[in-house]
Amino acid sequence: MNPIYLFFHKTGSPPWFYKYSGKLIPWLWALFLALTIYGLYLGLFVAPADYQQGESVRIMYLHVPTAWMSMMIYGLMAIMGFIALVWRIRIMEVLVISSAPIGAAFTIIALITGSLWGRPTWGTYWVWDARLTSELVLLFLYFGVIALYNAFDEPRKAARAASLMSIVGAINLPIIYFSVEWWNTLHQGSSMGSDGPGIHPSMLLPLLLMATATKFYYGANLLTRARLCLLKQDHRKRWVQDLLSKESN
Amino acid sequence: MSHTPFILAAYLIGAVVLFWAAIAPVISKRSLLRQLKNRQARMEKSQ
Amino acid sequence: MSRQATGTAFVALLRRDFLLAYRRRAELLQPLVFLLVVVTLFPLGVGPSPALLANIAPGVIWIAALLATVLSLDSLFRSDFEDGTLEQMVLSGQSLALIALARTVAHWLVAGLPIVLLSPLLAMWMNLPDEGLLILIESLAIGTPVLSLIGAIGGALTVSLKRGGQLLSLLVFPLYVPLLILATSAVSAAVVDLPYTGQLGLMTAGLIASLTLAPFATAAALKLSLS
Amino acid sequence: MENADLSNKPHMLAVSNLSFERYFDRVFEPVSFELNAGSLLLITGSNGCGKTTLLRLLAGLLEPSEGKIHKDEQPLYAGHFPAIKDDLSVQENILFWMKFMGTRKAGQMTGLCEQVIEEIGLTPVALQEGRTLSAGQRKRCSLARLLFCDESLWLLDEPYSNLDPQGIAMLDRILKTHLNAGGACIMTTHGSLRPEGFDLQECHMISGRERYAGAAA
Repeated sequence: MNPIYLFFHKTGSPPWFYKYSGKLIPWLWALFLALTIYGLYLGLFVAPADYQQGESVRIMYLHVPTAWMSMMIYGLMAIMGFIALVWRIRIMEVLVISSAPIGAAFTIIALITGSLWGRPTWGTYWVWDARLTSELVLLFLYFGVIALYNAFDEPRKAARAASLMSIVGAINLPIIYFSVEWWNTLHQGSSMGSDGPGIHPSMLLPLLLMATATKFYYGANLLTRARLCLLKQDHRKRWVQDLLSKESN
Repeated sequence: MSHTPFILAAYLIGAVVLFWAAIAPVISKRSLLRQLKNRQARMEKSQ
Repeated sequence: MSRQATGTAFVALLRRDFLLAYRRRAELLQPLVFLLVVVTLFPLGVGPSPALLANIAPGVIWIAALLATVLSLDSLFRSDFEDGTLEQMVLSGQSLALIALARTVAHWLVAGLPIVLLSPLLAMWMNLPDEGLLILIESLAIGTPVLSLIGAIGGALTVSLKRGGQLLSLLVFPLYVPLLILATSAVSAAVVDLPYTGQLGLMTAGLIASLTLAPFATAAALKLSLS
Repeated sequence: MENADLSNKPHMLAVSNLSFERYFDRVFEPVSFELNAGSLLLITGSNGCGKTTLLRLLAGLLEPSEGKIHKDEQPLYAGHFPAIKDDLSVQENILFWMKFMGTRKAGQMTGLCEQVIEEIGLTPVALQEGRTLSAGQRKRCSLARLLFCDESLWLLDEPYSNLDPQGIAMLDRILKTHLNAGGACIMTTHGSLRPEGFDLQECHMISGRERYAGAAA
């Protein structure tokens, strides 16, 4: 067997993945917390308020990173789904399935923080603003993938169906975003441009810090959920039995 | 009209959702392990 | 094992679908009656004032067309799946994407085309100005095949599920958003004599894209549902 | 891979420690056998031991979780479902499949169709719609596929079920001509109905359902 295939084969074996991802998770959580604390400190206390919107722009440090994450995770699900479908690598299927709830969580946060951010300037909690509407459609895409996974009873088949749906969804995602953007300018004149033409340099640093922090959060949460999924699926297999006996005594 | 309540609400809700999404797998893993251990214990007793 | 040109298989499948559709004529009317019902609900709901109806006419007609198509999508592969025909088709060696395309074309001719033909009646009910009628028919003629093509992917994914119906609509509605936006804005632009060729052009691009890509996704979904 | 020498032997089909996992549990213990032209393999085993799963694996509908299948060409699979549309008559059904599968003699399609319906003994009901057929007639209709398709490897899932004595005799006749012509066949059966007068290999399948004994990783 050539080395690359061997590597995939080895990392593909559940016990190997379970052990080494377990070691990685604490570091990811630590990095996430450190970056978040530093980023929030800068964002909430050091960075200046926006000259137009005043203080409410500080919500940007949560809204923008989570919005980016919601799109990035869906794209990642499509890529992992493609690999899972073509090479039938079980770990990839588990990663696709474990990413979906995290992506949905980020989308929900992006939606809520977006409407809270707009409230002072718009006067209402919900305006059919281009970005919020696309986030809402993205949330339906996530619910579609999750519902499709739960509709099948055989886990491997369910994972492949969810992977195929995330690929189809990801291909349509940019088209949805552009058409909603275009639809918004059609009905409401120029878009509100809530985060202003140029971001003040001192606002940029906390934004980037928070963006990287959310990525570590995704990494840690994804691995935790993937390990749980593996345990649930392989509970009859020997490596889980050994794990249990090793842990209990 | 000060914006602080909105900022606080946004970060609070964000924190709650992120915290719950992170804790959910840990809790269900703990209950799964407990369940598997009981089943294994019952298996050994019955043999 | 000699496999005749896939063209004859395509034609054989289309002819069989027409025969089946003819044998079940009554069932063909259901999505169309549903279409008429949904459109008549709007004047009852928002009030009969002609100006208001004319304003929301493109959106209402298109949303009704969308709902009617999704309603008829569930049975697209279901009967073939349950009596084993789909299994034999997959094993026959004919390209599965071609089979998916044949089924989708048959579905469009049976469910999509009648919507296009009924649209003048709907336009009259919704008091759509005359300038918009031609563009409405054009947009439906371009759009309904896309509804069937993308819907076929959802239909193939949920064919092996018992309650696949609601899940199918949850899967395909987000994918219909761009089409709905373009179509309704084309008709509204035509009504106020604004240029609409851009929207129709993009819809045609969408049609060509889904015509070439969707059958392969549907084929993959069918193979997956059979496994 | 260890079974590299499978491909050069003149086998119609060669399977080495094949298995399939459903719900992360082996459906059946790994199976290995070879099948050469002109032979019939009978697969026996209790209900739920994965006979149909094995046939679907060989047909290519399922991907094996372990082991390898080496086959020369796509086999013909006649499963539980007869692939008959209820709204079409028997003749229309068979004509459709002949056109779809692209049989050689496109010219005398109807002539061949009459002959096939004659051989499976459904001439009296040829024009009746599918939904009016009994289980036995449906089974005969699904066996019609064996007559006009030219695949040399057949996968038959409990072909004798629902067949009356004449049907069983008919199937034996079709099977004999197929095997003599150099074809091969894999057949599953759970009951007492077994083909007589054939030199057949047998492969007994054991279900993989060991509940909590540590199944191999």
